[in-house]
Amino acid sequence: MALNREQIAQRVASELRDGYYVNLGIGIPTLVANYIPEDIDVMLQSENGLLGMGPFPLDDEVEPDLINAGKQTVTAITGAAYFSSAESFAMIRGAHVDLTVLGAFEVDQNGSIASWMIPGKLVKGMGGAMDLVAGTDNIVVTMTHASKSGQSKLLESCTLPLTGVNCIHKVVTDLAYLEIHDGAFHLRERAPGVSIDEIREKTAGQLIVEGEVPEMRLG
Amino acid sequence: MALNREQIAQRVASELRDGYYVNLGIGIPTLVANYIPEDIDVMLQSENGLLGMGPFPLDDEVEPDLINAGKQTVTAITGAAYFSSAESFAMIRGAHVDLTVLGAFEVDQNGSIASWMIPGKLVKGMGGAMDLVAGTDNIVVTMTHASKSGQSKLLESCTLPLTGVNCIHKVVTDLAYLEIHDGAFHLRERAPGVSIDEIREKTAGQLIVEGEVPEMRLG
Amino acid sequence: MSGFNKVVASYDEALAGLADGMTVMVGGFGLCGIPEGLIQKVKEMGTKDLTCISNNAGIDGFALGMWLENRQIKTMISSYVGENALFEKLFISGEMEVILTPQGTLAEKIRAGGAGIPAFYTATGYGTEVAKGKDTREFDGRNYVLEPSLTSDYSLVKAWKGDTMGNLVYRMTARNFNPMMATAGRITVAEVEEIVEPGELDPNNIHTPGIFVQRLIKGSFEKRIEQRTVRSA
Amino acid sequence: MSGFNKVVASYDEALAGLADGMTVMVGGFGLCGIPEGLIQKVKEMGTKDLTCISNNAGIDGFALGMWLENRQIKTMISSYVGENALFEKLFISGEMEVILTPQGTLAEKIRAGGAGIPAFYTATGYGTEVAKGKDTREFDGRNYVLEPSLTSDYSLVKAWKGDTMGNLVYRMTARNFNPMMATAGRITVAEVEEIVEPGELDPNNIHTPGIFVQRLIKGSFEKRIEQRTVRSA
Repeated sequence: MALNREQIAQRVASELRDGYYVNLGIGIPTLVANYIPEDIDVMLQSENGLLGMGPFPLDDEVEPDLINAGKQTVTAITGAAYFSSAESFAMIRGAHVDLTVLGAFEVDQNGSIASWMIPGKLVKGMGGAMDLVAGTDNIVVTMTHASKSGQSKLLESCTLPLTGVNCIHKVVTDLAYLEIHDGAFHLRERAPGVSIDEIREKTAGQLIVEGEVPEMRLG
Repeated sequence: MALNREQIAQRVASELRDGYYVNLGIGIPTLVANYIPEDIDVMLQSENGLLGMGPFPLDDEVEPDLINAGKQTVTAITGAAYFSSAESFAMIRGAHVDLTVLGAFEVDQNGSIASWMIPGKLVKGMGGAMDLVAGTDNIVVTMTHASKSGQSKLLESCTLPLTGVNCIHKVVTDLAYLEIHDGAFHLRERAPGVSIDEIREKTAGQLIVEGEVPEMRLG
Repeated sequence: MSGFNKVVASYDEALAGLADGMTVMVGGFGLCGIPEGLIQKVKEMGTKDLTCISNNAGIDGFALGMWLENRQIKTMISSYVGENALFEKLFISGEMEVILTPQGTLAEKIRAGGAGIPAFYTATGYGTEVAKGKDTREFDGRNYVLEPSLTSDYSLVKAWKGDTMGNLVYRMTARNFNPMMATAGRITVAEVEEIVEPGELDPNNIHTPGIFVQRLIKGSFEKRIEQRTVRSA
Repeated sequence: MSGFNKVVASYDEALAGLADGMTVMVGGFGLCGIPEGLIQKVKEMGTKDLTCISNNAGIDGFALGMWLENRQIKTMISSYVGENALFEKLFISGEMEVILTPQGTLAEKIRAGGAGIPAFYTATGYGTEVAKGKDTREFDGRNYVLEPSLTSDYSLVKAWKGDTMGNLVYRMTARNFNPMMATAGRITVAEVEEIVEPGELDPNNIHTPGIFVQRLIKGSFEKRIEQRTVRSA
């Protein structure tokens, strides 16, 4: 069965390692914070100027001066630091963040990603996404494998305006975990109960299936 | 009579204005701090990371963590701020300093300056001087008009490696105050008792003398 | 210190000289750390044809949303404008020019402007629409885009505390774009929650030294929250 | 926090992996704010053929002067080296390569290295020997030099206090080049006067966030003064 949002986040969480500095994008990526394995510690970076983001505040802890990149009220953990946007993106652009997780509209077999604009329809801006994909090699993209109408989001070539070129190597969808290299999607894991045929059918870009493809282990 | 070091500093001090942020170089420029007119306030910037430099410390106030760009122990005034070298030169390069005073070996009639190297003889490095001359339009160079052997330091064209090109507009020597523009030195003031002929004789670059040239008023 | 007293008594004085067609930077991330009183005053002044540089464009009816309603902005330079329906309308209709800029590039362009760096290379945006018409260059096998810096006629920033000499400190994530914008303004106006005497701020922990600040005013702040998000105890 | 405890127990551990031929940045301005114990340890290790990036080169017999005596430096990148007779000798004789770099350009090259900026333009040094062989370009009628950024294999920095997670604060003018170098090291080792627990440093006033620091050691410091200058009471 296809994964739900929480399960996608759970699968991404298994990419975390003890001591990682991590930037989580808006949407499903934010949920990853709920599934950090108990035996490891990670520090969350919020690009508006916070290293060491904690959980949402209790009702009486809400602080307008303390928000995350999604403009939600948050808290800071012990050992956190605040800094300017320039310093924040020095961290990001300078490759000091160990892992970035972000959503996308489309990803293609060359690792290009489109996530910020649908011409004539949606004009919100790229925020920090272009900097994030340029800043680290270790990026996980989370998205549904196909749109509600069944159109694949894993393409031969992105059709929407790009966020970055040749920068994505890992994708977790509701159907699979795939790696991107040498101009193709490599199927590494299937969502529990999802067939290779279904994944093949919903992947428009070149898909390479080698050997036995195990089911994901969640949690 | 030719000015002594203190008198040169005194003349430079009359270029100060209330509210100026000022960077004073090593040597004679440092002495300018002793002649700040009583009715104005200036803030001294030290490029190693201090805005609001105070006088030298009393013997029991000496603090190894608090030095100026000449590596001398100093103090900080009320309202001072410490910052990194990058931030310090952001101030300087970004033209936030109102006045820079620095020494030189040579200045030429096009406003180029040589102050950091005598090939084969002296290799100390440029420190912050190249940044300082690039960072503001308002620079006063202090120097003796000629070397001890009588060689002019106000030249048609600098002979030593340059610190900056076409950047100097004001020079205070032991003999005169001159402005540089349109490819010439313009004599504006004479040191008390110094003749125009002596200045003319010791100026190798093109010297323009227009009208009556008043004597400097010191202090 | 006479020459270093940056405090002004009124918003009129704080924004004296602001004129149609100027470039104005406005600090803040969303509604966090914005100079509320200065924004309100510019709305009242009705200054027009502004080039406005701000990470976001406020929300409908509040913050920079008021300048949009008033049609005061000719060109908007931002990284994210998703919170504002009127913005999208003005953008799509072509009534307002919009230059969408990646957030980190925007922050760095402003820092560069304040630091006398006319342009720098960044990998951000290479191969995307952001790089269109810009010089690119390879360093060490990777491609980069040349980004020119940004400066402003007026930078309107918000700080937590400021001393009378213009030294500023920010609080938590309300810092964001404010420190860089403070360095990049020909005239930087800081609106603060509290004005203190020189010496009350720790010289070791000044976020913006007073050299960058021309005018200082005590504001009052609503501090509206865009996304109040809480957990249960 | 297991994964975030940066504290090491010995200088051996602090400098593990440092090898001949590497690039090492060393913080400090003159003898102010230098990582004394780390410099001493590198001298004892005898690591050779180093490219050393530091604003100054110590004094004869102390600080980086020891690396000079030991002939450990192949290339030195500095802005000012006037305090050191041996330095001049090694430079003029050609035993050591020296790349003199304007102080502000040096600071900015290091900041750029840490911030993922491969190169930037600056007016500093245009028309001088510093610009030789470098690209130049005109922006708005003024000429600028393209300066590539600098990074290091190891950055050795000195801070006042550090918490176990690597968050650092500096004191007075002992800050100088340390914060930028901390960002530009593949491995950044911080030598501090005092190690404190997380939470003891004000999160609003961290000068170097722990993300930039890989190892932290408590040092002891002589804090020699180069130019003791006093006034009379």
